[in-house]
Amino acid sequence: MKFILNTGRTVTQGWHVEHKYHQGYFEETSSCFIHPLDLMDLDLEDGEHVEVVSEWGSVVLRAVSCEDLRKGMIFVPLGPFANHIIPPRTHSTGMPDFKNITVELARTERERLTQWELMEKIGGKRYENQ
Amino acid sequence: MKVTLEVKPRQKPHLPIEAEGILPRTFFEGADSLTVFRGNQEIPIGEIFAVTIEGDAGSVDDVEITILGDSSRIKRIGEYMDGGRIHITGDIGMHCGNFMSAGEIVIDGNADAWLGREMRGGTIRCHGNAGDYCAAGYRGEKRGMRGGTIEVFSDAGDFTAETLAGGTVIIHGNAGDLSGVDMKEGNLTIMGDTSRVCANMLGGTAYVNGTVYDMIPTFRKIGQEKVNGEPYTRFSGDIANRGKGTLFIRNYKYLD
Amino acid sequence: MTELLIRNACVIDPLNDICGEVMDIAVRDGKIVESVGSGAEVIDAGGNLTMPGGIDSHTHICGTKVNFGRYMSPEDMRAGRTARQGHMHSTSGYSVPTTYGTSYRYSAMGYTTALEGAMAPLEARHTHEEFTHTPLQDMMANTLFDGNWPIMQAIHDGDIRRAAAIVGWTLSAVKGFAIKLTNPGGTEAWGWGKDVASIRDPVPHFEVTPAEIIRAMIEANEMLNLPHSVHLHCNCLGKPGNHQCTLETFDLVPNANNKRQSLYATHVQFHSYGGSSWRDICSRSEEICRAINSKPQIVIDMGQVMFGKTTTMTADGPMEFNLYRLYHNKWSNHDVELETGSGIIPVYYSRKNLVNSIMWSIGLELALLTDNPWQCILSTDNPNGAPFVKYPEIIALLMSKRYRNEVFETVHPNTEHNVPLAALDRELTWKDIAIMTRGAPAKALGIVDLGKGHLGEGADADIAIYPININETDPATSAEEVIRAFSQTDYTIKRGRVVCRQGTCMVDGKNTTIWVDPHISENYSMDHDPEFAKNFDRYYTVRMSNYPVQEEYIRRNLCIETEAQL
Amino acid sequence: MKINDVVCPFCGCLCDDLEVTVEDNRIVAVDNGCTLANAKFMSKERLASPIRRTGDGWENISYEEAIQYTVDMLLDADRPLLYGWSGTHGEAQCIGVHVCELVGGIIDSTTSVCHGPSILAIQEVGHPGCTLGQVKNRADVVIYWGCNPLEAHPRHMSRYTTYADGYFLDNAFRERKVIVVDVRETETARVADEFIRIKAGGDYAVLSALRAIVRGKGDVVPGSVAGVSRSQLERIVTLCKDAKFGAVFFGLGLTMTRGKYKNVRNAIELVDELSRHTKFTITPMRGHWNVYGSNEVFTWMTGYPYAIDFCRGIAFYNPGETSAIDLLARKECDACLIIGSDPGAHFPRACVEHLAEIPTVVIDPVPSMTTALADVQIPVAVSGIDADGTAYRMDGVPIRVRKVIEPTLPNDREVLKSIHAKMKEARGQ
Repeated sequence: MKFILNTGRTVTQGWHVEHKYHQGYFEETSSCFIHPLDLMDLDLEDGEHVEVVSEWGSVVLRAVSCEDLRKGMIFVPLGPFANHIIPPRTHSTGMPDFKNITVELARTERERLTQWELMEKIGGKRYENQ
Repeated sequence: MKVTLEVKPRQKPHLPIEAEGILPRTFFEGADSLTVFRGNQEIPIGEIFAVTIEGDAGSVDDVEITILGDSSRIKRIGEYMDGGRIHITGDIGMHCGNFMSAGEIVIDGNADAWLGREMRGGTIRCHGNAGDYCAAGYRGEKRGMRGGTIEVFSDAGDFTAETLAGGTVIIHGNAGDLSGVDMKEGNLTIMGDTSRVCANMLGGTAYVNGTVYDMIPTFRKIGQEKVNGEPYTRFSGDIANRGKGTLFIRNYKYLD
Repeated sequence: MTELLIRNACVIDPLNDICGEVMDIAVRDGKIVESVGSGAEVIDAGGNLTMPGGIDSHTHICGTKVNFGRYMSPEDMRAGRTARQGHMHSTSGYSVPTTYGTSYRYSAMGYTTALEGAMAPLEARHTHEEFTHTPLQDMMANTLFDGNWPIMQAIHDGDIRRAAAIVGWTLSAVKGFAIKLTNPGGTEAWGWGKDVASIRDPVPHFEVTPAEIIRAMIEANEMLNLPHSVHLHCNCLGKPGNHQCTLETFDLVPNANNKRQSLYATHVQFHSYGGSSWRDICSRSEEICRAINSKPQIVIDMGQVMFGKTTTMTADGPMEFNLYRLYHNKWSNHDVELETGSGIIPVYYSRKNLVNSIMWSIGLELALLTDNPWQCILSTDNPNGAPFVKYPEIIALLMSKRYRNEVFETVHPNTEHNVPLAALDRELTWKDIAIMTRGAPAKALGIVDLGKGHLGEGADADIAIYPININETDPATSAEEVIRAFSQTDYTIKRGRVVCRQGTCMVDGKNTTIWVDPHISENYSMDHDPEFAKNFDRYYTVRMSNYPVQEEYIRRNLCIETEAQL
Repeated sequence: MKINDVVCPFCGCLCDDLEVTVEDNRIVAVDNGCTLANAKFMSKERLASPIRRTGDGWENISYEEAIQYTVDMLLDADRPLLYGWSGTHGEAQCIGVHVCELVGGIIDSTTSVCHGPSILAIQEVGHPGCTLGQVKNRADVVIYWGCNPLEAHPRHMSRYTTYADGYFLDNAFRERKVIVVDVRETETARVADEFIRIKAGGDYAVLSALRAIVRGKGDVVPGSVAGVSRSQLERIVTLCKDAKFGAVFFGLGLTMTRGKYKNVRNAIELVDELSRHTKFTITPMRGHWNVYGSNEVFTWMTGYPYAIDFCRGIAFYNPGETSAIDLLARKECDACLIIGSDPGAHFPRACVEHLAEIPTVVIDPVPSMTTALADVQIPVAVSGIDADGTAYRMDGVPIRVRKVIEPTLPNDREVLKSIHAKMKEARGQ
């Protein structure tokens, strides 16, 4: 199913700006807020996993029911999960399309990667906190 | 005079080369000490190109420069060009033909963003696609391209002909979003589709042969009119900006 | 101990009554002294014109609104770019250059001291930060009090002493130098999108008139014993017929100080218009100058307009909005809570435009019709009338009737019917120019005693040596020579060091910030005034304790402590 | 010990009324702050020493080694990018510009991924703005467009708008109308007097329609624009025109959606148009603490607010070409120094991939997503907690932030100063 993806700040994401090792950061930024009726259409329960695919890649997120959104629109808090599929194209303005991106959603049984696994996938190395 | 510049392989092929010295006048006047920038290193042109010069020139218009090889990261070719000819056989980097006032640039491949920025005169033909801000202006400057002709035979990117203030722009394929935005004078023709064309326009004329998506809602519909025998809807605007521009559009859809 | 000896200097030093005498100047540790030892470094001035370093007593070069002028104008920035070289940082910009660009260009022209024309107290820290990065000039900041709520309330209550106490507290807190009034009352009215129409038009809600604010501030200024007088940008700037407002304003001014003027009226060109609309606007410079000539208590600066591109910026928000409606160019505005406003728009002054041509004429007329050059200082209200790099051209216009005529030929043909300029034959002398760019600004600002604006013993060794021999050059017939000479010194010397040599800056430099700290009795101290503190924390969005500018921002500074009669 | 009137180092509101309790040089309590402020002050996740990536992990190194690595990296690069700056104070930003100028690099701040488009718009049409106190004391109409202060600037509404009583409004909550424009019905939208929900990507069209209606040309506007009925638009215009003082605040809903800066330009031109009828102002909701300070500092130092390219000695500015995202996505830079930001978390993957490929040094107090991509990280004191300096609020008001505890690590300006000094030495200056 096609959706419009918006990303943005949330208080919880903001709280974790300096706490990126916390489980809370992982939970918040790997959440995909979605209208309850869309959840039904996708045959998903609140908290189940969903694969979000853009022209730039795909990422597994946890679906979270949310009535603030219109049907057909999802919201993912700013962070490495959303950015995994955000196109780097800026239309030569310097600013990528962090909002208003067309994506495909489908139910998945796959687990989410952690934010660190995402970084390591592209050649990074997690710093182990002592 | 025939100048051939063949791009040599580079260690860091993605680093842009800034080469505003490459234009007919430089070679007409003698390009022995011509340098270009590779990042923050100023280097002789010979490090980037194999240079061959054949024959003489009686005037700048007798100079033809041909660029061979991968020139997709070479910026500012033909900046301030005032005569002669540049033929680019592949793709070309940003800012090709900035401030050009006379002569001709032909690009066989694609052009990156800001093709013909603030152009004053002359002709640019691009046979591939043009990037964003084709025929546009500079940040903060009220007026963009003021004269000359830019013709793109495939598609053009977003903000095509932004702040156009004179001259002619023809896109044979589709143009991206907000083409002709803040246009002031001049002519813009798009043979394919575009979106939100001529938003906030003050003056000038634009034709769209295909469909305009998300048509700006503040243009006044004047009526149906035939142009070269084809039916168009004529609009005037942008009313939001006290504009007096004219649009001829084949098909359009509002975001309602 | 460092010593310097300048030989064969043809000195004009009006404050010491020296005019064209060829002499040596001795410098020790940054000060002018009677003589130096044989080991001193020697500079041969070659008989060239040597003057105290230039002082700009009204310029906009540092602070929030200046920076916004840069911020919004990348097209202006690309007009004047230089790369980093030697001691010089890279620079950008033409009408609003970067701080380094400003500092280097002023220094190349022999300027060593400047007064920033308008600083909103709430944003003072910003001005001081930019001062730090304007390394080759000593700096002062005019502090804006045109729409200050507690002051207007005090004036409304008839309590001028309280108004003075608030001024004093604020100047100390923000490390300001003088009282600036920009369209007094008008900037507060602009908080509602309105303006005041005359000096008798009350400010909405506060019910005080501009005239009351001006008079109260002149009185407060003297109570605080400030070195400078009130520095006024009159109401109704740029409006046809505004000379009436200006004349009425001048009539308010008592002769309250025997050392200097009681009112400094800035960029008076913009306030000397006759007519009733843009169609019949004309010069009223003659009436304005008649008033100035009869009132020694007033000093003005010209606010000369020169043709070309520039950026206008002033705390006068409503005026800028009017300009925006006229030009429909980009417009910025920035109102500052409880204090003042500001506006910015880029403009192009065209010689083909009648109004612009009249403005150009008026500025020159003011300088030519003011009998006493000590009362009329050279300025463009940089960058409002023109960027300061145009000063040399203005000097040439004032010194040569022939050059004036040549330029007059190129302006709008109807100009002559609207201005008296063509009939003015006066040609200013070298001494007049020295007064208008050195002596008079130093005296008007009250910084002569600090060693500014002259070359007497004990003065700061701020010296400009221009590549021109005044005995061999007739300025009346050599405008080009004059322009060339004033555009670039041979040597600019600051605090006894050569800081600029033929346009190249030789040192990193470090400026001094000059500020005032009036001592006020406990009874009038705002630090212990519960009413003031309560309202401060209630209506400002910054806590009173976070408001004062800390010492960190004025690393090298010169504090003028005054004893207030409070 | 209780310290009063402490300035918050988190968002662009720069609230300066926090009360911090310190015991044994540790912060034990923060009062008056929002939850974001608390998280920042109470954070205990700082790095204690510089670290360097080894083949399969990380090792601690000395400051001297870390600084030398940075110097060598910058001097070796042909086109280094110096990115971040919003988390640090102005004095450090100034040195950053000097460093950039000296190596011939590109300096950009997080502006380019937040309100860069707002700056591009301001450069086209200017900016009718004001300090936040003007809004607090006067505004009877407040519009939040494409922003969600309750999540991103939690105290904005209580300090400056909805709940902030001012001189001319005794009871702000009753006397002030709040309008929210968004594609989502956010928490902020729910407390508004009027909520305009527009279709994604429809901001530009709605703004144009409003401008036409303000001009009295509403007849050209179709019955519905991007999901908003013309009658609602007309009602909004009436509300605005009747206001004594209107204030628009806008956020990333305008800058990040298609059209980018042209959306913002349209919003500014709406405010220009309304200014012909009454008092109206507009203010971008600057997010990351001192991001506006980076624009101010860069502007007076270089002439441009962000995305400045010094590769050729003179400053060149062209966001879209000289901005961090474009440089990284196009692989146009060959080394990166990151300070006071976390592009690893906040940049699109393609950009982050290039960061992982090129030598990268991070100057930051805490380990972040970017740490994983870096070769070296240099921990520093936190501006506003154990480092002092200048920060600029979203409306341009400069405030000095203080130290509330004594530092055990060097601060940003000290680290940058030694980098600068070592570079000058290497260049023989």
